[in-house]
Amino acid sequence: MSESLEMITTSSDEGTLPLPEPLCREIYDKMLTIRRFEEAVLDIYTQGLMRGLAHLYIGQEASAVGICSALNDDDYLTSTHRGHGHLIAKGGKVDRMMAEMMGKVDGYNRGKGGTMHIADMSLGILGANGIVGGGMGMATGAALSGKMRGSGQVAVCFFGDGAINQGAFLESANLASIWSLPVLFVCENNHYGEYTAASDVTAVREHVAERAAGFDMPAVVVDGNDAVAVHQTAVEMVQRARTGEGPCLIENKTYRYRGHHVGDGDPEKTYRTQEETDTWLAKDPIPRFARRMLKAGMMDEAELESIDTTITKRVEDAVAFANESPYPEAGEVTDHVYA
Amino acid sequence: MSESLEMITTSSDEGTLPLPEPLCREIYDKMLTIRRFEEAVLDIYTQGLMRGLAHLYIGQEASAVGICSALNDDDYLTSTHRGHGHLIAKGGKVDRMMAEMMGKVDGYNRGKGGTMHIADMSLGILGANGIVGGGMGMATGAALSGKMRGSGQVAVCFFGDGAINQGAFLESANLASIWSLPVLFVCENNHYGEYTAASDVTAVREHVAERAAGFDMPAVVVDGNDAVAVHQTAVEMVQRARTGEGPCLIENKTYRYRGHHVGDGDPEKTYRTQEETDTWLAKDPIPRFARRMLKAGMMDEAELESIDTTITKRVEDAVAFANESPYPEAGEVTDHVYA
Amino acid sequence: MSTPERVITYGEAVREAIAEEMRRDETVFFMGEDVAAAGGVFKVTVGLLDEFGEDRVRDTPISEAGIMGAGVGAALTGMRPIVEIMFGDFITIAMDQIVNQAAKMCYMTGGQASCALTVRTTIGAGRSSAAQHSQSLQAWLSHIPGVKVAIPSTPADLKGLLKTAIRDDNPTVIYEDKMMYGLKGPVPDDDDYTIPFGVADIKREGSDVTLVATSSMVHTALKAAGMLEKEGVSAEVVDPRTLSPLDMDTIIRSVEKTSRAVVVDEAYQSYGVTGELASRIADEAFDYLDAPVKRVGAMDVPVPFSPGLEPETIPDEAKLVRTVQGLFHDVAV
Amino acid sequence: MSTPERVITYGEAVREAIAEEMRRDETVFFMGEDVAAAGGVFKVTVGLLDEFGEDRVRDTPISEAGIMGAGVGAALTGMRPIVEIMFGDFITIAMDQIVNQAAKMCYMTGGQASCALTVRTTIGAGRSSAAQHSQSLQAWLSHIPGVKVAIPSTPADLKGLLKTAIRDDNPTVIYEDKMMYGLKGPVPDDDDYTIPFGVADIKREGSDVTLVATSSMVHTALKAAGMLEKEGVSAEVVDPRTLSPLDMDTIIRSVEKTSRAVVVDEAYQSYGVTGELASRIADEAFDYLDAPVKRVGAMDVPVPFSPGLEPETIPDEAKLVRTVQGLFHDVAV
Ligand SMILES: Cc1ncc(C[n+]2csc(CCOP(=O)(O)OP(=O)(O)O)c2C)c(N)n1
Ligand SMILES: Cc1ncc(C[n+]2csc(CCOP(=O)(O)OP(=O)(O)O)c2C)c(N)n1
Ligand SMILES: [Mg+2]
Ligand SMILES: [Mg+2]
Repeated sequence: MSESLEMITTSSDEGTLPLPEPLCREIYDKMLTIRRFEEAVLDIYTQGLMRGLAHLYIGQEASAVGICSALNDDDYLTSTHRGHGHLIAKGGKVDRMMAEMMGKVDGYNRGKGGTMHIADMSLGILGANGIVGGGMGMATGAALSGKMRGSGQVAVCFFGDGAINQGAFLESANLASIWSLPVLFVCENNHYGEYTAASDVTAVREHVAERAAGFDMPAVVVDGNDAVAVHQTAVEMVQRARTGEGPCLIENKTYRYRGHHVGDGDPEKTYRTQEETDTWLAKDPIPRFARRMLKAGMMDEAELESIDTTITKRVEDAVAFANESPYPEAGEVTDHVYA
Repeated sequence: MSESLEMITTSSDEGTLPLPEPLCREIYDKMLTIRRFEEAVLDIYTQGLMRGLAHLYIGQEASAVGICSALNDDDYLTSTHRGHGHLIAKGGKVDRMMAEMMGKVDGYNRGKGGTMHIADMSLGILGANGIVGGGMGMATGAALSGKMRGSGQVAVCFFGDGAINQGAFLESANLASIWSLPVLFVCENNHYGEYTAASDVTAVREHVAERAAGFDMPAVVVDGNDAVAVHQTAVEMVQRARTGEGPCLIENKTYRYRGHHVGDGDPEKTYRTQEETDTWLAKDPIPRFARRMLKAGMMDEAELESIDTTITKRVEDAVAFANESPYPEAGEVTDHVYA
Repeated sequence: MSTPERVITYGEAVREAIAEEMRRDETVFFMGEDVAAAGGVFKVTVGLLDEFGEDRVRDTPISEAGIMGAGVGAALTGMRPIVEIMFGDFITIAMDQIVNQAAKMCYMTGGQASCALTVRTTIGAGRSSAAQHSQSLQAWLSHIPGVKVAIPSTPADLKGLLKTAIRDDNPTVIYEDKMMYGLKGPVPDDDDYTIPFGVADIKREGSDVTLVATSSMVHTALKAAGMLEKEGVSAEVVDPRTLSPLDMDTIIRSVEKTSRAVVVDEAYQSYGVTGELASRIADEAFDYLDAPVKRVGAMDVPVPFSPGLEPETIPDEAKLVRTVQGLFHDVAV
Repeated sequence: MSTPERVITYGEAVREAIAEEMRRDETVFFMGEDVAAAGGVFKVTVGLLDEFGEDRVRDTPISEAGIMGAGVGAALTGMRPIVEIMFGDFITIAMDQIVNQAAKMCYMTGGQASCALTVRTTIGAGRSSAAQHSQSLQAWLSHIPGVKVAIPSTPADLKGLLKTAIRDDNPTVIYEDKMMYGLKGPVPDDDDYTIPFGVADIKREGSDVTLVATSSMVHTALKAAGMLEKEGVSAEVVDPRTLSPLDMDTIIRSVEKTSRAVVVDEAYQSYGVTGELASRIADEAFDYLDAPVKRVGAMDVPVPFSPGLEPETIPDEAKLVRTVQGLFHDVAV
């Protein structure tokens, strides 16, 4: 990788935990919430309580939480088909999310959107998205809007390694750069788009982030399983964006431990190797962060366990809430076509 | 510009003319034919003999001719709204082109396409194109086809600085690169897209060619008013493509001496300065090439004049041919909707 | 008390509508290719940059999908963007952002989001612009729930509908006929003059046949009506003005009176606007019809460049008159 | 002599059609997202990679516009590409390449170019796939001259039409209903079995009403016909099979016999396929109709995710039966 591309690999595994304790606790809580939430989704899906497709975020938690912990409540975010993690990281409520998964009226979208379209406009979450690359233009527009209103808001655009091959990336990156818009393009490179390896379909020398240079935009390649590295990168880039220095591309290298969606078979028997998955499992962002908190003396094993119990309970309650919520009335079907 | 991007600026103005005389004669002939053809188009358009929009190639002749003189007859080419030069450079017949300009039945497309859609499939010319960026996918597909058939054909995709901001570029460049397709993406950077300066809407540090690196593709920035530099670059890149080494991006820096299209006013009074235009006029590719031929003793002033007379006559004949040709019969309107 | 009127062109109506709404609401802004400094390729937005500055009147790269996406994002976050797509043919590149994103955001989010995006684009053949610069693709977005579609035929309608579109909290698309930018007509001299969507306009009263016509075809229909009058046939010309929502009431009332209808629209005839309107008339006015509802659209061919061919493909008044005559003839036989 | 038949699924019909045509003609190749190694997200192209290798069965990047463009370019230069667009909703991203390029190349070049491109994509709601994975956008490309459109309802029709499409020198689009991939049916056991475009198929004979139905709605119509039979109403079910070209003769002959018609298609009803078909029936069979031609399409709403709402939006047999009953009722009154 050429230095002129101004890419740095940040890895903060060594050394002390350089973040304040309350922040670390929040990061840990959010990451574990995502993990437990996704496990519950797997569960309800397998039980037949949820229809559609469930794309789990398990394994990628440090990416969403590392980025969103650098944002303000009113900053914007666009998400993807694999969006549950982004939503929770930005503050989404697990009960209303879970109800939405099941198409219930108490869901964020009154059951009309489902897993791929959950939004919470009050938290700046402009929605998960069923179109690969579909959020890129929207994030750019949200950043433009913030800039025009002088609000200081930034927009984060999450997308996968597959989405970097959509023309929408070029057009959005170019627009954001010429207009110095406060948008962070965050590529979550989990190395596969569905069942196809990113390396087979993506022409770059080594990193997706290399594409940023062609848009006169800084890029950072980050160990996406390291919440600290992601967070620190995000803080710097958010600061940059907020002060009018424009967009950037962050590439979080990560891995999804599960298949593309629930029920599509065992990836290790088809398009990837057990060995590869094991390498990534060893870098699981959650125990990794836990170890660092333990080492820093911010927490002990007992507390880790009690946090897990609390979160697990919260997610169970969310499932119960969702189960109890009814489907929307048939008459609602024609509501909301127009505002 | 970073060296790691592997960009070189080739300028061959100094020194001797390093190409064989017959080739130089052909290059000169083609460039002057384009110039005289476009002047005639200006003329017929102004007289009201041609409808639609006429986008003149005047000033950019070295780009088309430099590239196409490195191609075989059966190589493919996709062109743009500003396509007359590309067609002539690839061997298009001026009489059938002129008839097409006027919508006549003896035109290349029986009058159905007009200036923005002229094609000569027998010469591998897949057509001018009314959609900015419209030819990028097609050129990539033609290269794929050549490669699959093992024909050794290459495809050249001409496009403007404006088109580099179409998502089609990203998708085509990526496809061509991962599949090592024999396609030359040739950006004719004439510094304006319609009435907007490329520098205002294009996020690059300095050169459009910088975008190639993000697709693991070599790029060359060339003095596009220097037919020799363009030709030499094309020869090298065609060779590369033909031997399976894949695509490249060539950026020919050039200028259109006229407006975006005939009749849209005086650019020097609105979006560009007389000073800038004068700088480029001093680099007019045709007299520049003529001077080098004179210097090399390949030609004398008298011959230059007689060549011009011949070409002027050929173009006048083309206009006469076009004028005499009838419009297609009304009944033809429903032909060719399907093959 | 009647509002004073001024005569302006269809193109000036665009400029006035945008300028008035930008003055009225600072969240309104305008972007597109060559729309600012150059004032647009059709010169209809000249002057806006001078009045409102670079922040609110933006020249964009040639990136239809990108600018439409940016429009959607801005609209979701409190702005009211107006995005110009120079030729309607280029909207093909921005369809995902309009159809999958803008049109569905309010519904998919259960009413949380609104998307006050206005898209302006052009339709219409007749300039030898050939197959990629002449299409009238209004049927596509009319098919999509969540988008509202207007197709004005006069300066007054354009101005009133565009102003309504900009104020609307939903994605709206205005199809402007590029051949009509020079067309003049009276417009009420009132900054707050708007026309509601979903209200058809009777452009000419008549009693024997209803011509339902859109955009430039309204003028073709008016010419045909003039010709028919000389033959003793009184034609009513109804302009739906918006395709979605569609004011069927006015159309049906007219057909109940005349018992005959022809629908004319400049797009490719098959699977276009005429099919929707004609099938609804044939159904909803079934008991009143004395003759089949006829459709007149463009030929189902790509628009040819040649001045010798292009006019063949576009509906004209002669064809309309023949079609109307056929309705009476058939019945008489 | 009758051709022996085998029972296969709608999905297997896809695979067989592609495999047979690839064996027959080495210029045929297939590309799309996850279509090769994984055999497609609907698993209908499993095995093709093994038989034909990576050169002819290609996994592509997620670049709908790019791969469609590459398909067009390959088709213009002697190949016969089949391009898969996984969900029909994503075709929004590739519209320029289909509509402005592929569809118009032959015409614009005055017959010089041909573009033997086959596009396969999906339609159909019913899986809680929500608004961006459930649309049935067949009306759009049916509107475009230069493209041929097929919409098969059975394994046999799918196989025969897809094979014809691959052999056709023009751009063709096959809309496959994603809910039907598991549907079984008999298919002639003949490598050269094809079905010409432009030939409708009477899926059930009847004498009282004609149900013109497309794709999965053919099965809905057949169910409705079964229910109607019990009430003494004999319904004929006509499947156009291709929307462009469209076999109106067969449809009109049926309506001349039955005097009543209902058109049913799963897409958004407004400005969709039903409008075109109904308006043509109402016109061309005007003198035979005893009741208005009715249309049944999906509700004009984005497809909702909730299992409590989605079924409301899709036409079902009960709705069809009610619509047919209305036709008789209206007339009786
Ligand atoms: C435009 C579009 N094309 C294809 C798809 C189907 N699809 C859904 S997810 C996916 C893979 C996306 O890969 P990536 O961007 O890497 O995200 P990941 O699933 O790995 O998080 C594909 C091809 C889609 N939803 N939208
Ligand atoms: C998709 C699309 N968008 C916009 C246009 C209108 N248009 C025609 S030429 C042009 C400028 C193109 O600029 P460039 O690519 O630099 O080519 P040049 O005219 O300078 O040769 C524009 C915007 C178009 N034809 N197609
Ligand atoms: Mg991925
Ligand atoms: Mg240019």
